[in-house]
Amino acid sequence: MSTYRFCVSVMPKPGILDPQGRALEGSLPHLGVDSVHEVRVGRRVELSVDGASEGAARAVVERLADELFANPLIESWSVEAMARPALEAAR
Amino acid sequence: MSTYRFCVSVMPKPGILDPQGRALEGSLPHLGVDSVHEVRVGRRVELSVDGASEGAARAVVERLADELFANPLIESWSVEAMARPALEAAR
Amino acid sequence: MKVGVVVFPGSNCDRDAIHAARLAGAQAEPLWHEDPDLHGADAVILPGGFAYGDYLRAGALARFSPIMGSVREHAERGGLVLGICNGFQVLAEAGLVPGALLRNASLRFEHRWVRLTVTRRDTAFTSAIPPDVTLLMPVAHGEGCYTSPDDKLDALEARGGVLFRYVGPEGNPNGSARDVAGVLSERENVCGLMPHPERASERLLGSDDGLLLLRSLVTSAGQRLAAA
Amino acid sequence: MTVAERPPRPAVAEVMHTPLHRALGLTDHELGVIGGRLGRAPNDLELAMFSVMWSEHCSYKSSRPLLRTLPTSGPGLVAGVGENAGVVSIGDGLAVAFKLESHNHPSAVEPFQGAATGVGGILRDIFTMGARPIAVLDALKFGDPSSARTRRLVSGVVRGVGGYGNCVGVPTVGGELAFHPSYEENPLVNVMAVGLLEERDLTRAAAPGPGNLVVLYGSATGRDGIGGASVLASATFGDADPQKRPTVQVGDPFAGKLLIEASLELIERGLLEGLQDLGAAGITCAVSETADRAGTGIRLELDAVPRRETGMAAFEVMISESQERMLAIVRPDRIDAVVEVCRRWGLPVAVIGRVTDDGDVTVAGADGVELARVPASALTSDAIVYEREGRPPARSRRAPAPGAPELAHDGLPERGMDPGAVLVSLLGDPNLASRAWVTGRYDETVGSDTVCGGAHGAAVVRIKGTAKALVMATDSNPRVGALDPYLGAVSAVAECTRNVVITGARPLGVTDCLNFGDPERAEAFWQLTEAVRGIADACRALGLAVTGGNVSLYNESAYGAIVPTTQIGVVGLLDDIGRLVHPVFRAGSDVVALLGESTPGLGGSIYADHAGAVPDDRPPGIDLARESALQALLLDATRSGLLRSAQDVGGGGLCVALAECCLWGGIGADLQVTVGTAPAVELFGESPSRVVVSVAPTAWDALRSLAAGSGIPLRRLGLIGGDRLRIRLVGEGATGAAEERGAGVADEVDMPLDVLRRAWESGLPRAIGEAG
Ligand SMILES: Nc1ncnc2c1ncn2[C@@H]1O[C@H](COP(=O)(O)OP(=O)(O)O)[C@@H](O)[C@H]1O
Ligand SMILES: [Mg+2]
Repeated sequence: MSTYRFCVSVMPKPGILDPQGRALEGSLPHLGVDSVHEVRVGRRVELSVDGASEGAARAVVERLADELFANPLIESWSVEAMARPALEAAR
Repeated sequence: MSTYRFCVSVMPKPGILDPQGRALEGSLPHLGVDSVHEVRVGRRVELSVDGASEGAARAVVERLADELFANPLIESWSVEAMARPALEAAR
Repeated sequence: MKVGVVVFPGSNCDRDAIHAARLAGAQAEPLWHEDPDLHGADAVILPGGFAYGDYLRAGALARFSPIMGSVREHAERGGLVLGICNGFQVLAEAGLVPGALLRNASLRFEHRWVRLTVTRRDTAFTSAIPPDVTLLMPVAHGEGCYTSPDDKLDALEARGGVLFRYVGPEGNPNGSARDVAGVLSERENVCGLMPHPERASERLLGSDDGLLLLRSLVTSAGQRLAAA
Repeated sequence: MTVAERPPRPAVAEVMHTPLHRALGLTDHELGVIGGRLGRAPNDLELAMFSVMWSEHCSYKSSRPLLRTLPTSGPGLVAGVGENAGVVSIGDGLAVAFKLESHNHPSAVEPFQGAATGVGGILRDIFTMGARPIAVLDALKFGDPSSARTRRLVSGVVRGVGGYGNCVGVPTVGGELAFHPSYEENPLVNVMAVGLLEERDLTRAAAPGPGNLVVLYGSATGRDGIGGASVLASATFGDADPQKRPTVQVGDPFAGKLLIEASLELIERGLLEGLQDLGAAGITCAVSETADRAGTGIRLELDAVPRRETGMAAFEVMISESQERMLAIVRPDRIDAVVEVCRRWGLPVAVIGRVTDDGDVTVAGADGVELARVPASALTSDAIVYEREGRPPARSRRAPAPGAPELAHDGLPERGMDPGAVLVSLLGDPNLASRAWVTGRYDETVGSDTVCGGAHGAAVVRIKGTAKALVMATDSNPRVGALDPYLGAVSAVAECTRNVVITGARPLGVTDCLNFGDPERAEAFWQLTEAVRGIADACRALGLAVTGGNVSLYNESAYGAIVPTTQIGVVGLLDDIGRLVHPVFRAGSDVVALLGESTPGLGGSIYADHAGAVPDDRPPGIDLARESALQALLLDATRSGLLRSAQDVGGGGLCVALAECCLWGGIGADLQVTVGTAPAVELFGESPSRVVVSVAPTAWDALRSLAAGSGIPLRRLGLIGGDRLRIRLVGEGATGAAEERGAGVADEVDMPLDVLRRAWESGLPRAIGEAG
């Protein structure tokens, strides 16, 4: 049994309105920035999973991403293994 | 002049309260999952930047991450170049 | 005595703040966020609402509005600034008051009437509040959980920078550290609080305790004006 | 309307081999009629435009003949049915705009966004009239509160309503929350909005003046909400990538707030000739309706429409339901000023066409190529209408079954039920318990005008600068509607107006939202017909006009149709806020009394759910003349300052009403109620036209003579005081009678307020699993 750390990226699906990204982009001129475009804002979830193998742990994460972290109607997700626990536990 | 796409990850600093991560973790037993711990929830911002070089473009992103995307009191950030514009234009 | 109420895109208590500031005896006018001119305002209110939709983090985008440079200069000159709810979040993001406001511990938007104790009466924001009075006001926010590292909180308390605290059975609505509801800047001329004094400025609406706070502000600004 | 409330459409794969019009939801007959209207066959783009405009949601093709039977004119009405919202004048140059609207189907699919865009949509209807939205009320219906589905829906919908309303800064001051198994798969999200305007700012949704510019401002147009029509893409363009065609609209309350401010500024400065919000059927609906209302035409330059995405097909632009957009009609010499205002508020703005005099909606593509030309009237006022057939169900509960004995008793003593225990369980019923868990998610004080919010009774919002206040309520009676859709509608109108009247306010008008099943089924259509007849009868009896409303049909799932649900909204005017009467008990030794009397029947009551009352029981009937007299009496009594409090007797009956008066006032009462052979009818029955009042002892005689003069029964119940609610039962159905039957149960309610409060406060969170 080992512990694996993953991060899940949850982003608004292409074509779905992203009000946050839009408002952010709209405020950039106030910072004197005009070279930035196509801003999209999503969520990032980092988590540690105990499992017999990385594959088994990843399967748990994928299930959670699909059922819990993302709203499949408007968001898409992807999972990445992280090198090591990036952050110390902080409950 | 080229366009580069980056993603910025913004996570709550260690030790800073992360009520979202806690709530997510708390809801896992209902899903029959008990192998997951140290859940942290943050933000992910994807953006395209026009610049003379990737370095120049990244500098803009780092400035934005530092001044805007993250609040240094409570959050830390990191920047990654993305292989290609992951999403089509969506303004 | 002139109060300027900043209107950011997404502010939604600007009209309430103007109305209440007038009840408190001030001349009150809106200030447009893209116009850096304060138009002679003796005190500035950053009102509640959802500036830029509160997207990213509450207050994060608004603090870059052109007017914020002038608000900062006004504060650096010792001018009075009051940030209410979203206005508090903008002040915190801009570093004009210490700390940060996280999502409510409940992860929900909370609207309720709360009671505040006032730790000091010797400030520009509390001078008209009678001793031993607690203030009844509504809160209405999703990100009002006041946070700061412990050592900074200690320092803040030590210098009397915690001006309002949640008390009583209504309790702390958002999980704020040490029940902090409102804080003062180091120079004590900038104040941010989550509850809404402007909505508690008429008995008809449930309380006029908030008017005491606004009257303090108006009186203090008037005195500073006379002294100048 | 906000986005289409529509029945599910066939999946793309299924329709690849069906004729295009059928895939778009049009029948062969309808295709023929379209050909007749055009004098030729429609092309694909035109077909798409017809398919969205001739949907039930836009055309009211099933309900239009029924709606014509409603009383729609009344004193002070300055805009009524046919406009985006009803508008009634309230003096001082002011007027109030209000309307109810549904967002049921989108909320079932994605509760958060569905509810949020529902609020956004009804707010647009209000400010389109030139009114500043000042209040929102949300009427929500869900299935079993303990099911996982319901919990997910409740949480999403409540977050959605709050997420939008809180952000735009319009207080959510009231509403309704009900649970009934028939809503399990098909929740109802009805939202009412109220706005205030200077009468001179009243704006019409019309496109007058050929030569005027057609201006689109607000959010850019994306592929939102065109899922149903995406068959067009597969049929025409061979591209059915579902990823590209999101059916879920995402609301942007921030953009919504900017839209409100920009629109009101444009109107106040007199820069607009007409204004129309964009909702279902998007640009197609907005241009055809505005042109048709003015008897003009509109020529659109499609490429001028600002887009959020690239590669959008013409039909996608024409029927997109992207949120937060408005269509304005502008004189050419004012366009610069209009553009300046929109820019200042950070909103994209574009001239997308011109008003013409030919009566057609013309869509021009690149280089002026004509892509579509359809008479505006063919899409709107002259859309197809059906005279559907209605048939009552074989077994209606309206009348007692032949030979059944009149109900003589109700099972309360027989079952050994202690009325105090029944009261506690009713107060904790999720249909009756405190709504604080919901209302605490809503900003109800923003605007600094809320005198009474959603905690109890009707909402009261004062009007700054005057002594006036608006009183608003929304009600429905689906349990009764399930047994008798006519009575369900009548009693909803009666209850809603009564809730407004007991504050001392005079009702200004009625808005309604009709939530029903598939009108192509004879029984569902009969229910709809009965409900409309009920609204019409009740409004006529009470002297009120229907000022506008909404129809949501096809509320069905695999488990059947929802119970017929007539949602009613009423706004009233209180001339002097100083005379506002609250529902709560105020002062010790005030006299408590009941106006009106209870009539038999426990059918449709919450008590019946708890006690499993006699299965075939009817709901109590309503006498509209009596109701009208009661309301007149209440207005008299409040005008002369007689009443210290007034509370409607509604769900849970008299005992629950009395408990609420005590709980909300924080003071007990010592009372006595005479019960006949059916004590539960008296204590927990929900017969209408009853009000609990309290008066100062010195005012008792005056109230008695007022009541006597109006023929309304008045019964003295006892006195306010203490920290318990004590209700002693006397009369035929009391002690002796119960003991004879060997039950030996308590003949009184005697409960500390604390116990009642705990039950009432914990009921909802517990039911939906949010306790603690
Ligand atoms: N049940 C109803 N009772 C009264 N009026 C109704 C009802 N349903 C719809 N209406 C009226 O029909 C018109 C069209 O309604 P709708 O298409 O929902 O308008 P909108 O697009 O402005 O929301 C409106 O004036 C509305 O008030
Ligand atoms: Mg409309």
